[in-house]
Amino acid sequence: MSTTSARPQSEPASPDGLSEPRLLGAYRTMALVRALDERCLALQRQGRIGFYAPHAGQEAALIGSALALETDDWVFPAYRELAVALVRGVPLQAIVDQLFGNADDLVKGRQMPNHFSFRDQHFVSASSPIGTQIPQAVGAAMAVRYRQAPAVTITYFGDGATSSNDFHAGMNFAGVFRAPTIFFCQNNGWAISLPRERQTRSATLAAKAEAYGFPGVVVDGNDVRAVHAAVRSARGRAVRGDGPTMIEAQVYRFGPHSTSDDPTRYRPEAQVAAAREHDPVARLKADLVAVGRLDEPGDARIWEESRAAIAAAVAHAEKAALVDPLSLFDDVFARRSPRLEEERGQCAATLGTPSRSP
Amino acid sequence: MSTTSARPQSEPASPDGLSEPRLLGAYRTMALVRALDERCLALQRQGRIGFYAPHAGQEAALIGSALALETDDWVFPAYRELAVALVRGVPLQAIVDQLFGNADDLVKGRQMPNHFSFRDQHFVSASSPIGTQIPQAVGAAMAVRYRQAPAVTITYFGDGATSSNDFHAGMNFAGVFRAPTIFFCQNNGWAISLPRERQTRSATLAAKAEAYGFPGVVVDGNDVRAVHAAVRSARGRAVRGDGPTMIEAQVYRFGPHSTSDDPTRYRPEAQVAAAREHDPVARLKADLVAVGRLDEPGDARIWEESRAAIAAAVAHAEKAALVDPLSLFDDVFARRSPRLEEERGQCAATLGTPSRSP
Amino acid sequence: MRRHPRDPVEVAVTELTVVQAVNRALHEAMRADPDVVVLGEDVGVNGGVFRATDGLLKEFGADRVLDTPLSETGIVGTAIGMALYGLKPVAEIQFLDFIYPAFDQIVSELAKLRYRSGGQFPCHVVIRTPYGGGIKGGLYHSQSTEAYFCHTAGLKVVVPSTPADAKGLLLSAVADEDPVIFLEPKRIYRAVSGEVPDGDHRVPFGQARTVRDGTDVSVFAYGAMVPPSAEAATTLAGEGISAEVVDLRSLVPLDEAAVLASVAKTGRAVVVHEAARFCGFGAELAALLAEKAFYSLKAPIARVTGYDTPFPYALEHVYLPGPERIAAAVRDAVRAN
Amino acid sequence: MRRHPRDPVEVAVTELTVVQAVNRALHEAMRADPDVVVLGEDVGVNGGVFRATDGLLKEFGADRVLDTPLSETGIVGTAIGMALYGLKPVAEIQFLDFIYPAFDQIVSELAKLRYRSGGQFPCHVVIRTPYGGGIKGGLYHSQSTEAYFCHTAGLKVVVPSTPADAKGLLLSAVADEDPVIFLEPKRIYRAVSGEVPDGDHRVPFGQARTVRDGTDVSVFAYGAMVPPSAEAATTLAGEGISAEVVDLRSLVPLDEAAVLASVAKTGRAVVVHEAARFCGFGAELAALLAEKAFYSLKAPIARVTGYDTPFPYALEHVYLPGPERIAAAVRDAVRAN
Ligand SMILES: Cc1ncc(C[n+]2csc(CCOP(=O)(O)OP(=O)(O)O)c2C)c(N)n1
Ligand SMILES: Cc1ncc(C[n+]2csc(CCOP(=O)(O)OP(=O)(O)O)c2C)c(N)n1
Ligand SMILES: [Mg+2]
Ligand SMILES: [Mg+2]
Repeated sequence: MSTTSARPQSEPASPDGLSEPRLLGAYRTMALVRALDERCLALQRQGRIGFYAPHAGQEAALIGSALALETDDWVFPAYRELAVALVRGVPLQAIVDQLFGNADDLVKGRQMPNHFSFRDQHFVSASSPIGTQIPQAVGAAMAVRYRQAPAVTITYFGDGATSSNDFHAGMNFAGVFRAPTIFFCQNNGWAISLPRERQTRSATLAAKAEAYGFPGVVVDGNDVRAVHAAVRSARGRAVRGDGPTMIEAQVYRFGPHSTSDDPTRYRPEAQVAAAREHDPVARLKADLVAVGRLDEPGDARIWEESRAAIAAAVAHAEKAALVDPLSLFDDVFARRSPRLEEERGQCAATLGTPSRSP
Repeated sequence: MSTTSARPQSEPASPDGLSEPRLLGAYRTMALVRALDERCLALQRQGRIGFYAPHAGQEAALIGSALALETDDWVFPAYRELAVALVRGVPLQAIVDQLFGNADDLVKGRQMPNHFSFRDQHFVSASSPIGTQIPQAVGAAMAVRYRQAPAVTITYFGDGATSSNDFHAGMNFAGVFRAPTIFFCQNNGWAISLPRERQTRSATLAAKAEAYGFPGVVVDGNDVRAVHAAVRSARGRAVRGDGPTMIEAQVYRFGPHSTSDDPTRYRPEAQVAAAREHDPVARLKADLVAVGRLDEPGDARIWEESRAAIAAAVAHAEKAALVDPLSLFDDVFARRSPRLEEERGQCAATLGTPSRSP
Repeated sequence: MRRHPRDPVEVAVTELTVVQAVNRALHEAMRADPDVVVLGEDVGVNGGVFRATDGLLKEFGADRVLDTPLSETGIVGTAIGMALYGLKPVAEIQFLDFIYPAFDQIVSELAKLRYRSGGQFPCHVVIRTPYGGGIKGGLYHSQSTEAYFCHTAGLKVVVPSTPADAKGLLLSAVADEDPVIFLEPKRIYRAVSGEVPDGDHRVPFGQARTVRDGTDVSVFAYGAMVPPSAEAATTLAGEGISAEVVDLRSLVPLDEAAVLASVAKTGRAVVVHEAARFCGFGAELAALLAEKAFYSLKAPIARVTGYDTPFPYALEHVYLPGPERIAAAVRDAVRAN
Repeated sequence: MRRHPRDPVEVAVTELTVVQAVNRALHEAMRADPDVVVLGEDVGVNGGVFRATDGLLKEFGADRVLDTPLSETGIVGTAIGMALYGLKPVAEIQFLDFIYPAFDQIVSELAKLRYRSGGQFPCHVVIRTPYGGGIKGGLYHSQSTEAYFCHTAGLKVVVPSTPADAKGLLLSAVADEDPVIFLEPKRIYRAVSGEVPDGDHRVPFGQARTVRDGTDVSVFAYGAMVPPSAEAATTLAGEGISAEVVDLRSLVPLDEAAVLASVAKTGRAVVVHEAARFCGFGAELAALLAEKAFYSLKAPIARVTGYDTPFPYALEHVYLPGPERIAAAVRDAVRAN
């Protein structure tokens, strides 16, 4: 695996404010994931990866929140949080390998692109069913407290997910058990074609936290500092034993829901154009330029480096071996059952491959 | 079936206030269902019925709400709402037959006691899984509106049910589609052994309605007039097209969760004693006595008549035939499939009964 | 429009794909009966993620074509309420893989309402949902869990494999009095097209379709497994093996008579499905034959199925039964003695 | 305390009912490992509606014995999170009939986490739940839907039928590395009692138990169907029919070797379960035999099961297989030729 990591090792993981040097680091990561997003959409169009769920527009929310976490915290993501994984130290190569589902993919080519799983960085396996990660994050937080670890769990989900059974159960259990969990909702105003106003009549999504007896806050998801501060404060509450917080980060995703989606069927182009005016990457760049931390040549270098790193990772991923067909039968259980052993043999025969039991 | 009905035919179904004569009618029904409750607990102890879920303490909430409904409204009950069925004109005999699961039971002995179903009175089939009736009531309300009927649906559930998936889904859909539904929550402070404070940290249960964008109100569930007024007003809102309302009726159930339950394991006896001070039946009696609508001899007569009606219904139910064994195979589908026809034949052979296809 | 070859009377036909046939059936059902309403995620403005409901919102309006919040519990729960009140809701679940939040409403409520109410509250909801693999959808856009529903008394379960059956079975589903789980093989949504009779073309439930006659062995399949089974049969014909291919079409009620008649003739059976083998639908078919066709059977009953693993992504082609695996099982069955 | 007759070394035993054995196992598992926690509705103060968790709260405190809100989604969802973090949660679902709100968490998450994460996130949760009929619980306190779980790759499914197995299988379940659905036959919670080895008595998964040896026919059963199957065998012995009764104990993994060995000997098989017949577990057993024991089989495979209707209330005794129905099927199997 390559060693491209978004967070320079020298920086402290998450002080209480985002200093200017850390902001520059955040910007680098934002550029990297924006460039990656663009590249992945192209890769999918070219048929080189099978699917992709873009996040462009959500970088400040993703990276601001991730920077507020500590190493021992656990992340329960949805399918749009590769930027969070990067901030937590997952190598770019590991992310790209997952998108290709090759033999180096840590999930062994078992899931569609974007369904990451990074044990070492406490980035829990993502699944497609909406909302399922939410009560899981709460359970893990209850375990954190049982173990008396000074840590929290955070779960990422969208506006659509607030309608799920799992949101209700997770929020309620968190309230009742005062679990050290942060509910981080990225409200991009849409769940595929359903606008937020028709997802729920709640005034804000954050207001839903009231129904579970803990605070909900709304934050400008285009403002990396505001997001960081909100998560940092929620994290403080949680580790102090004051229980969960819900954060609604108001964002706008410029791209389609996924590469299977055609948003022109339901979303006014003008809305996208208006949102681009508040592009969180451009905004942070302007701030950094204003305080003299960044100039145009420096910026150009960042983008160039990002693209080069991505190109290298993609090239490497495409050269990697294919997944071993007989790995199909691994990890169903800790050990293969006799039935699976038999099916594996049948499969090997079908493939004309000898069935070598490792 | 006997003709004991709780609501005299001459009275209008639901004027906007509960006049004194109607209050006396409400009191009669309260006495009837209180007496029935006591009788059923005894019948269960004697092994004459298999199970019973008592409601004593909740009469004002049950009857006050039911009196606020119109004939065309639809009721989606839980398992503690026989009083509502009575108010809607279901004969006492039909209720008692269900408790016995005899051949006259409208649900053909297929469900445990308390799981009623009365099509003619728009009292929808009750089931055991908590909360499932809630989105169903919302769907029916959407259908009511689609048909432009001047009616509403009401759904009954407990404090525990607010934690269910179905509560969340039903409330949210009702908010989004502005369904003419009344969410009538009887908060008795307990879900079997779990106290309300540990069911959810929400300040009140009614406050949860906010999260779905419509009003929630708390009402004293021991005050039949207050309950009636709250439901009446929610009904008005709903038929005017202003959408759903959640009502939290604060009640206290004196008895166990069911005849399978031993509340002394978890519930302080003092709490029950204190609650009995606010007995809604005694309270209404006192009110009626105070205004001269009722005196002790009149009251004694009401109880006597209630007990006599119940005794007659029980005697009749016990004399009824047993359910036909081969009815097991009916109503799985509109018509028996070949497979069911075959199994029915096998069953008949097992029983030594000829398989007569009706 | 042409005359449908199988139809004795003159019926106009149109060439459609499977998903177009579904769309056509929905249009016709809604035109014919104002009680038919459609609800689900993205079924309105977006026309469904597979475009199965395209055009419905425009023609029938937002009162009858409801874009719902993201809650399968809510979709099925409200559909049940509508049905109880007298409407005929057709609910879409975006992928079968996402039906589980509605599982309680389906197995505890929908399936049991008629029974538990003593027949007072029939509850006729059609749940349409794309199912099965073959689109590189990985674990959660590929599964075939029809066995869960088939095991649940009170549900009918049907699966078309041709455009004509997609329309005909869906129109029957909407007209039925019982709850119907209507599984649409998404892999052949667009891959298979064919002539579909215009108008009120209904295919009754409980009638299997013989795709190809044969005498040596019976191959039972449904949904997207029918084309590879037919392909295998063609290959085998070249080897002198006469395989009968039967498309079950309706799993509940099952056309036992057709199944038994075929095996009475051939004496050998191969069951094909995408779902995992253990306790899959094929087990029921094998059990049926082991009970009722025991004396006709000349060889062990073979199952060609998905493996007992979750559905994979990169290895989808390894997981899914294809013509080669089917043909191999048929050869074994024919050789067995 | 006495010496357990089956055990070669001296092991103290205690006479317990099935539910007491469950309770004992939970106590011992929690004493042995601080990572074991118990959660569910009414499991704490109330000690469980069947008293299976009685005494746990007192001994282990509210940090390890959690009374949860009324949400099976929440119970299983949080249990999964605890397990991912490293605890060993034992979740109680009050009745199997109420597990469906958690179905998505079970089949989409619990069963698939190890697989979909490439082995990075094993997820060891034990879900205990009383199941089955015989207590006059009607539609919703009686069902046996083990087939749903058996069909779901990634779940282990076990069912004790004796107090010793209840303890032994439950201790194995807690020690296992995979998710386990632990089905407790509530009908025999108190009706059956027997000697249970003290201490860390474990019954391995995947090993059937021969309840009674026989040569003419194999009867396969599990859970509360074992006692009536044994009773039928006793009756049949009096008629000169030697029925072997096999208690499967673990449905996934299944002890295929024991099943096949028994039928290799007897040539005839009767499968017994309470669940509905269509696509029930018996179908898998029949399919297995029709594939792998075909040449030993001398008679059609019979299934004695619940009928394909919802579970009834007044007619429970008609629905549930009893010794008479089992004996009748065995007689038919033996007579068949
Ligand atoms: C249970 C379930 N139902 C439906 C889907 C199909 N689906 C995938 S993403 C999506 C919308 C999600 O919206 P939101 O939660 O706002 O997240 P976003 O994609 O906007 O980030 C839907 C309906 C699913 N994955 N899971
Ligand atoms: C889905 C589901 N889970 C668990 C149960 C078991 N159960 C039956 S009643 C009950 C408590 C219900 O409490 P509440 O909603 O407050 O109603 P109450 O009985 O107090 O009227 C529980 C847990 C059930 N019936 N359904
Ligand atoms: Mg969104
Ligand atoms: Mg309550």
